[in-house]
Amino acid sequence: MSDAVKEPSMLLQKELIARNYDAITSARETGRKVSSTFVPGNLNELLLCFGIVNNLPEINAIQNGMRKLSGDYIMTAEKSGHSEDVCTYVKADIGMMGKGNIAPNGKPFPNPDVLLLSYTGCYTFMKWFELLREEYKCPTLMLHVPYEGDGQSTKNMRDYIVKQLKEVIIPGLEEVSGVKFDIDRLREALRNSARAEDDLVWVLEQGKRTPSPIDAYFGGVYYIGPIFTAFRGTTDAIDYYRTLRAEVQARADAGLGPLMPDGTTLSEQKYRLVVEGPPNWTHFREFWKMFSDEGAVVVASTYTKVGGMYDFGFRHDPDNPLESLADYCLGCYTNRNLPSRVEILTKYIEEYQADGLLTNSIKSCNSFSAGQLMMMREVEKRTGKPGAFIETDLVDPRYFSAANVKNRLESYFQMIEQKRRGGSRAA
Amino acid sequence: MPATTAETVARCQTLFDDLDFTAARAWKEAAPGRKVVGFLPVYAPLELIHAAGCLPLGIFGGGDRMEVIHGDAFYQSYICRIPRSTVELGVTGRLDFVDGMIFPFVCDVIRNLSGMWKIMFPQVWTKFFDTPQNFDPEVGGAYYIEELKELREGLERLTGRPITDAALRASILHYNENRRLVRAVYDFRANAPWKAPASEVYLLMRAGLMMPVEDHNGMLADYLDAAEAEDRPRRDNVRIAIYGSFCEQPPLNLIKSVEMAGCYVVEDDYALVNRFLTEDVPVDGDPIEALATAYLTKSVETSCKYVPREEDKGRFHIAQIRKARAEGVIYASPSFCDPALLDRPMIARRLTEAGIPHISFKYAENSGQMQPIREQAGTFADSIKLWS
Amino acid sequence: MTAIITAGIDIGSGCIKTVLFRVDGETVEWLDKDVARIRNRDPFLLTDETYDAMLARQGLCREDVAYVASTGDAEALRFATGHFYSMTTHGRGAVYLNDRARSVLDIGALNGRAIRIDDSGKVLGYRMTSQCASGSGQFLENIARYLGIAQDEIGQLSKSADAPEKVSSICAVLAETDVINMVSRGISAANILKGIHVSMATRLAKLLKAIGATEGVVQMTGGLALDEGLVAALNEALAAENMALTAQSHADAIHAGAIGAALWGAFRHQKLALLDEMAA
Amino acid sequence: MQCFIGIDLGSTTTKAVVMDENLQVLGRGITNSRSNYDTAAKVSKQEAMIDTRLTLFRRALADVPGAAGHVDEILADLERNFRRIQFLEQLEDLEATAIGNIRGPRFEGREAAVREVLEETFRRLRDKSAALFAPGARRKSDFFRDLAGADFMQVGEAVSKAAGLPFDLILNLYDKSIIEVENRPPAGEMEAKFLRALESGTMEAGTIAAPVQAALAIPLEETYVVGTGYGRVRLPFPKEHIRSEILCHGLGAHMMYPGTRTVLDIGGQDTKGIQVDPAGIVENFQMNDRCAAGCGRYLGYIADEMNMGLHELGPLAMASTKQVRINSTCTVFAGAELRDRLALGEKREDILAGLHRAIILRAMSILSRAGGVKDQFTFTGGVAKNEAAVRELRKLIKENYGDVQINIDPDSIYTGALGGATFAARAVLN
Ligand SMILES: Nc1ncnc2c1ncn2[C@@H]1O[C@H](COP(=O)(O)OP(=O)(O)O)[C@@H](O)[C@H]1O
Ligand SMILES: Nc1ncnc2c1ncn2[C@@H]1O[C@H](COP(=O)(O)OP(=O)(O)O)[C@@H](O)[C@H]1O
Ligand code: SF4
Ligand code: SF4
Ligand code: SF4
Repeated sequence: MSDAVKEPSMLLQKELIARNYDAITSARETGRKVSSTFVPGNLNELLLCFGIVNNLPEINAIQNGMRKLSGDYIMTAEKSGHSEDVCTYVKADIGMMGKGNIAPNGKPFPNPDVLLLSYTGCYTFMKWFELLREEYKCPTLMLHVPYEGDGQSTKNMRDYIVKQLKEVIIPGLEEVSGVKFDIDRLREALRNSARAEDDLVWVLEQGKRTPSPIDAYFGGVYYIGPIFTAFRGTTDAIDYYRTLRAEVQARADAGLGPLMPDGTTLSEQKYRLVVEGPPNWTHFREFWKMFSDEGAVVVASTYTKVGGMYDFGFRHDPDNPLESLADYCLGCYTNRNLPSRVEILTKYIEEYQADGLLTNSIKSCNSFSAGQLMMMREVEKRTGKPGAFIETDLVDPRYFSAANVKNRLESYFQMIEQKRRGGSRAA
Repeated sequence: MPATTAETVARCQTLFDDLDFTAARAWKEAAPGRKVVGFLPVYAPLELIHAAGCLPLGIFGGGDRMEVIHGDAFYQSYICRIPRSTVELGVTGRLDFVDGMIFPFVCDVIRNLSGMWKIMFPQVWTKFFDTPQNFDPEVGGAYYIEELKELREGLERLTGRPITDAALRASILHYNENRRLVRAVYDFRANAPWKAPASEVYLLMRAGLMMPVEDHNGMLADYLDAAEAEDRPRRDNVRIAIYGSFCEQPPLNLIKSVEMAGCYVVEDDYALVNRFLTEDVPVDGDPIEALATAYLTKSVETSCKYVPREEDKGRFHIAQIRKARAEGVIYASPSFCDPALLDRPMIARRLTEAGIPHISFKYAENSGQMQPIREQAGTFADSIKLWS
Repeated sequence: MTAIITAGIDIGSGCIKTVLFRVDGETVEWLDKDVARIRNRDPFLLTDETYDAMLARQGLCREDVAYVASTGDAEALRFATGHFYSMTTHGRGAVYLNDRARSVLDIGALNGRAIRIDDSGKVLGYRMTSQCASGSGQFLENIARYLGIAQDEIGQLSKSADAPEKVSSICAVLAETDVINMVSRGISAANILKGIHVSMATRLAKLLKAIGATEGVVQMTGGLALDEGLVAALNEALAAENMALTAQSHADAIHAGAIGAALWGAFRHQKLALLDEMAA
Repeated sequence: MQCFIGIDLGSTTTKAVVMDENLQVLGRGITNSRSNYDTAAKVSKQEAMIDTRLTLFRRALADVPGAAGHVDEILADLERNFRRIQFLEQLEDLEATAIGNIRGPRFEGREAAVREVLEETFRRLRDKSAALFAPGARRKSDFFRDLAGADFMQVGEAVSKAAGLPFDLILNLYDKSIIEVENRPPAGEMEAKFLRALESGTMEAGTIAAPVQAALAIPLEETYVVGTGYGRVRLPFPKEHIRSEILCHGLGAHMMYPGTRTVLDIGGQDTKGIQVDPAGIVENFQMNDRCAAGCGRYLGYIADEMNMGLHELGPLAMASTKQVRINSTCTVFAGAELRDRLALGEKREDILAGLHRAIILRAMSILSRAGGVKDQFTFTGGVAKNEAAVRELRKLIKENYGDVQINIDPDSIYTGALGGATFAARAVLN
């Protein structure tokens, strides 16, 4: 996204990411240990306690998707026997390995010292690390986070997670890093997390304004960057969110919409949408433009909740460190059952005064996608607002059919428009 | 006079073909207050359902005989078939007599289906049943015991009757017997596959998921006796194991096609629930704990279970293959099945290391074209025959 | 050991291929061959017709043939002595046509298969194209007809392309629309055909990689082996992928399956005779 | 007079509808969407204009005492003659083009023989054309490609066989030339053709010549054109003249049947389920995804495979007594599936019946996805012309949604264009 216009928060984020990649790729020289772990339910604060650098394969896949490398990686993985049908994040990751494992900064990734299998909200995580484990032969620590099948967490689930943290994860990380666990360090990190989380929630909630000063989907994926990845629990994240908040505040005060990559602000907002599902990364800009060209702004999205849901009140809690980590893992968006997801979406449509629900259904991701059609119908029924359904993929460029997506989006927008005008002048 | 194999198989076929579950409905009608509890693949503790006095009913999709109309409205084209045909069964009222549904942990598709069921059929007791992926008795075991207790309480609320430990022990005994007989059928087939064709054994197993375990035990014993006594022509087929089919089941025609193309199936993971626990569950001591321990220590390796140690991956499969003296493996998995397809490269690597020939292909429960299947299975059989 | 006559019959979805061999120990003599396009006829009746015509040409009758081996969609062929599956026979046929072949690409009207073999034609591994593919011979044939190009012109035209236009759809129906779009944008037939060849070649290279073919000669078999444009595109794709493979065709490539069947038939016949002798 | 035109550039066919300021349909035109979309749009519009003239003739003849009671006959006559003139013109063009294409190494040394075969073939085709356009004759298709093509296959094969030439050679010339001919919009003023048609009519030209000429003289003004359909982005129109095909189908169905609440449209490569409100405004819709399984083209492939016309599939399927179960509606493998079944000894009509059911089952899924079927239900798109598909649909709608009024208009294929024309009229009149 080199040619895009940037605000201070974006530059800050860019720098953070670059710094983390440098820390990862220089780990062998600096003697730091490297872990791989997933975004949902990631235990970044805990890793900080052991001085372990956090490398997130999903983020690498996204980076490779945006830089148009993923298509090639996916083909490489498929050539080595992976099925066309399975999650393309996994294949992009495995394909990247096959092609030298080069990080976005151009240097090779070191092999991880530990695979921290934070198994939250997605079945594929388990297989993904089983596959990596074959390759790296490094210790693999499984943290099994039960699914909230009945719509809430239970004491049994929480105890199970805490017990795993105590008996499996913490001893495992101690062994890998050679650092003794210090709960006060963890408390400190959690305190930092909570502060950044407050600002993040404030930013996301500005989508309730008209015009909305943020785009909670295309812009949102940037807003959640630091908190979902290697920076939660750091003061860097606190700084980032403070800066971001100031920018959003300034736009809100000026009655402006979100900043677009081309430097304009989307202030003429004809349609307000809630979006369910992850975005497509290989055609991210083109996809975004299909919305902004029509004056559509996303006021709330669920993708910005995959790495943790904060807008319903949860914060990391220094006073109950392990328990709060457990609650965090349990509460990630895809770990919630479908009735809960329907409720969340309904609430968003109402509270953010949206014109409707748009589902971007991702071929790769059963965790998100299986059941989305029913969710859409249910939300339509409850809110009376129309839904629309498009299908793309995360990082497989073969599954982005621009004409198809555009056709559906246009029809959807024209439909909302026509509805607004009512029957008399339906043109 | 005991039934001939043909008679038994015909009975099973009738049960298998019946998408209205007439037999299960009749069972429920036969006495007041009876409840039927459906369960999906792969594993659910049927002993608990049985001990609650309910009929555990296997809901394994609609196969290739069902016309799916509404099911497709719930699923995108890149999701496997079993949830859509299951939804079709639901919305067409074919499951209207089912009082409870258990959705065991297999993958995110069935996981999410549990939530859909709650929304679509609010009157049905619906339980997502999560099994632990940590196999330490102190950690995963403790969690699992609580989960089993929750399941037990749920069933008790459903029936309004407590499940006593004595009842549970009795049920475990029935299922131990069932497991023993199922193993006997598998052993018999591994010895004389021409006497127990894969399609027959499959029907026998599927039928067992639709009738009381006591009846199934009788049926299995009859079949074993009859099959032993019958003489059937033996063909120059190779012996193969089929893996990858633990959830969505292939159409019966596929199983027949594989055999037609020159393969005897001597081991498989179809309808795995009745072989999920590999040994008897002890009945002395606390029965819930016994079930939990059996799951943690004496259950099969399959794609929905984490394998904690890298070196153990695929070990179970290799042992089974050796035991059944299979000459090769067909890894046949449903299209779009992440568990099977993500596991496939790992299992394949282990098979290669062990020098066991293997091939793989995908199917859907309603696949119609068997030509590519015959061709692949046939070439595989040719190659083993000509060159092994 | 006396000389025997064996026949190989390959019933495909597009054509029926029939061959006749005389085998005497190590000496193999190819007597006759035939390709019949099915075009809406009953394949089994057509097989009877062409087979009998061939025997008549050779002055033989059905009883003179020691082993009739079928392959392809011919499990139900009544007069066959035995059936071998396509990959078994294409592997053997490829080695017969080219003893340097170590892998085979069989591309027929509907399916494509990649087969890895050893020097005796033994199958070491294979892959088939998945069901849903725009890379079938049938598709190419439809497009060519739409563009007004005869089958044997495709290859030359494709080779003359200067700016191949990629076909992106995986679905043949949608790909057809893509092609219509191209024509309307004024893309030349040569560039369109080459574009289709390129996308087929990419997929085929992927298949070859999947079976672990890394070096040596890839023998093309089946009807599309006769399409030199595809062969050229494949070689370009292999080079682009840095695969040390060379794809080669053969004028009789379409017969590979039938040849393989006839030869395995002879092998099997001798083995059975041996068993009979031992039994006697 | 003012004309409001909607053009629906579909994946297989392009349709145009002309409407007057009272929102009355004046004319409809259809053509193949082959290769050149501009041409397709132009041809369909021209066809619709021809149809418009016929409507104007009808209006003019209403006042002619001598024509009373014969208007239909006169118009049918006029149209048939007109079509035949057009057909012969195109046939002539095709012949000249094909002869011009006899060059290159393929024909070396055989040019004269090939030319003779072509000339003989075309001579016989011209002779047959009289029967093709005889009163009451049932034509296989409305498109020149199909009409000329079907006969060409038959006649050409026989002629080349007699001449000892491979038919492939001749077929290839046809393939090469038809596409060129199709991309040339019919030349010549249609007025002149109408006048010639008038002369060769059976009616005494004198009584009707004057009113027809008067109607011909009415100037037709292209007041506003709206484009829609799959290829709409390729139309040479400004953005505000383009509407999504979903909206057009919704509105078109509403114009035909104001009580419509649910629309099913099965086109060449997509199937849509649309819900509309009482004003024809779209409330919800679903389309098939990337896969074109079970759409109109599927029937096209089957027809090709069976060597039949699209019009003939439905009637054959209706003759079935025992439907075969078909699970895959993959368009590409339709032929393979068909052969598979034939090989198993199933009857053609039974397989066809199964195939039709499979298509409709898929459509039912899409309808279910779009929120089910409400009263009234309107079925549109090309496949609505297929009686076997319609029969299955009726059955399944009844089973799944009870007694719902089902509307099928004989001109249902024009629904999208009708919606477009309505949008065009509204843009100017409102
Ligand atoms: N000379 C040729 N050039 C290009 N393609 C050809 C040629 N001859 C035959 N084909 C193609 O080969 C296909 C038939 O190949 P074949 O291997 O016989 O297939 P199958 O076994 O499926 O019938 C047809 O689709 C046809 O288009
Ligand atoms: N007379 C007919 N009888 C049966 N089917 C027809 C007939 N005319 C057209 N069709 C079907 O309709 C399809 C085209 O429908 P249409 O609505 O024009 O699609 P599109 O708008 O995508 O071009 C064809 O593929 C064909 O299957
Ligand atoms: S399935 Fe979904 S949640 Fe899981 S790794 Fe893939 S994209 Fe992520
Ligand atoms: S078939 Fe596979 S993907 Fe589908 S529900 Fe079963 S385990 Fe999940
Ligand atoms: S219609 Fe196209 S996308 Fe669908 S299965 Fe067939 S080839 Fe694939």
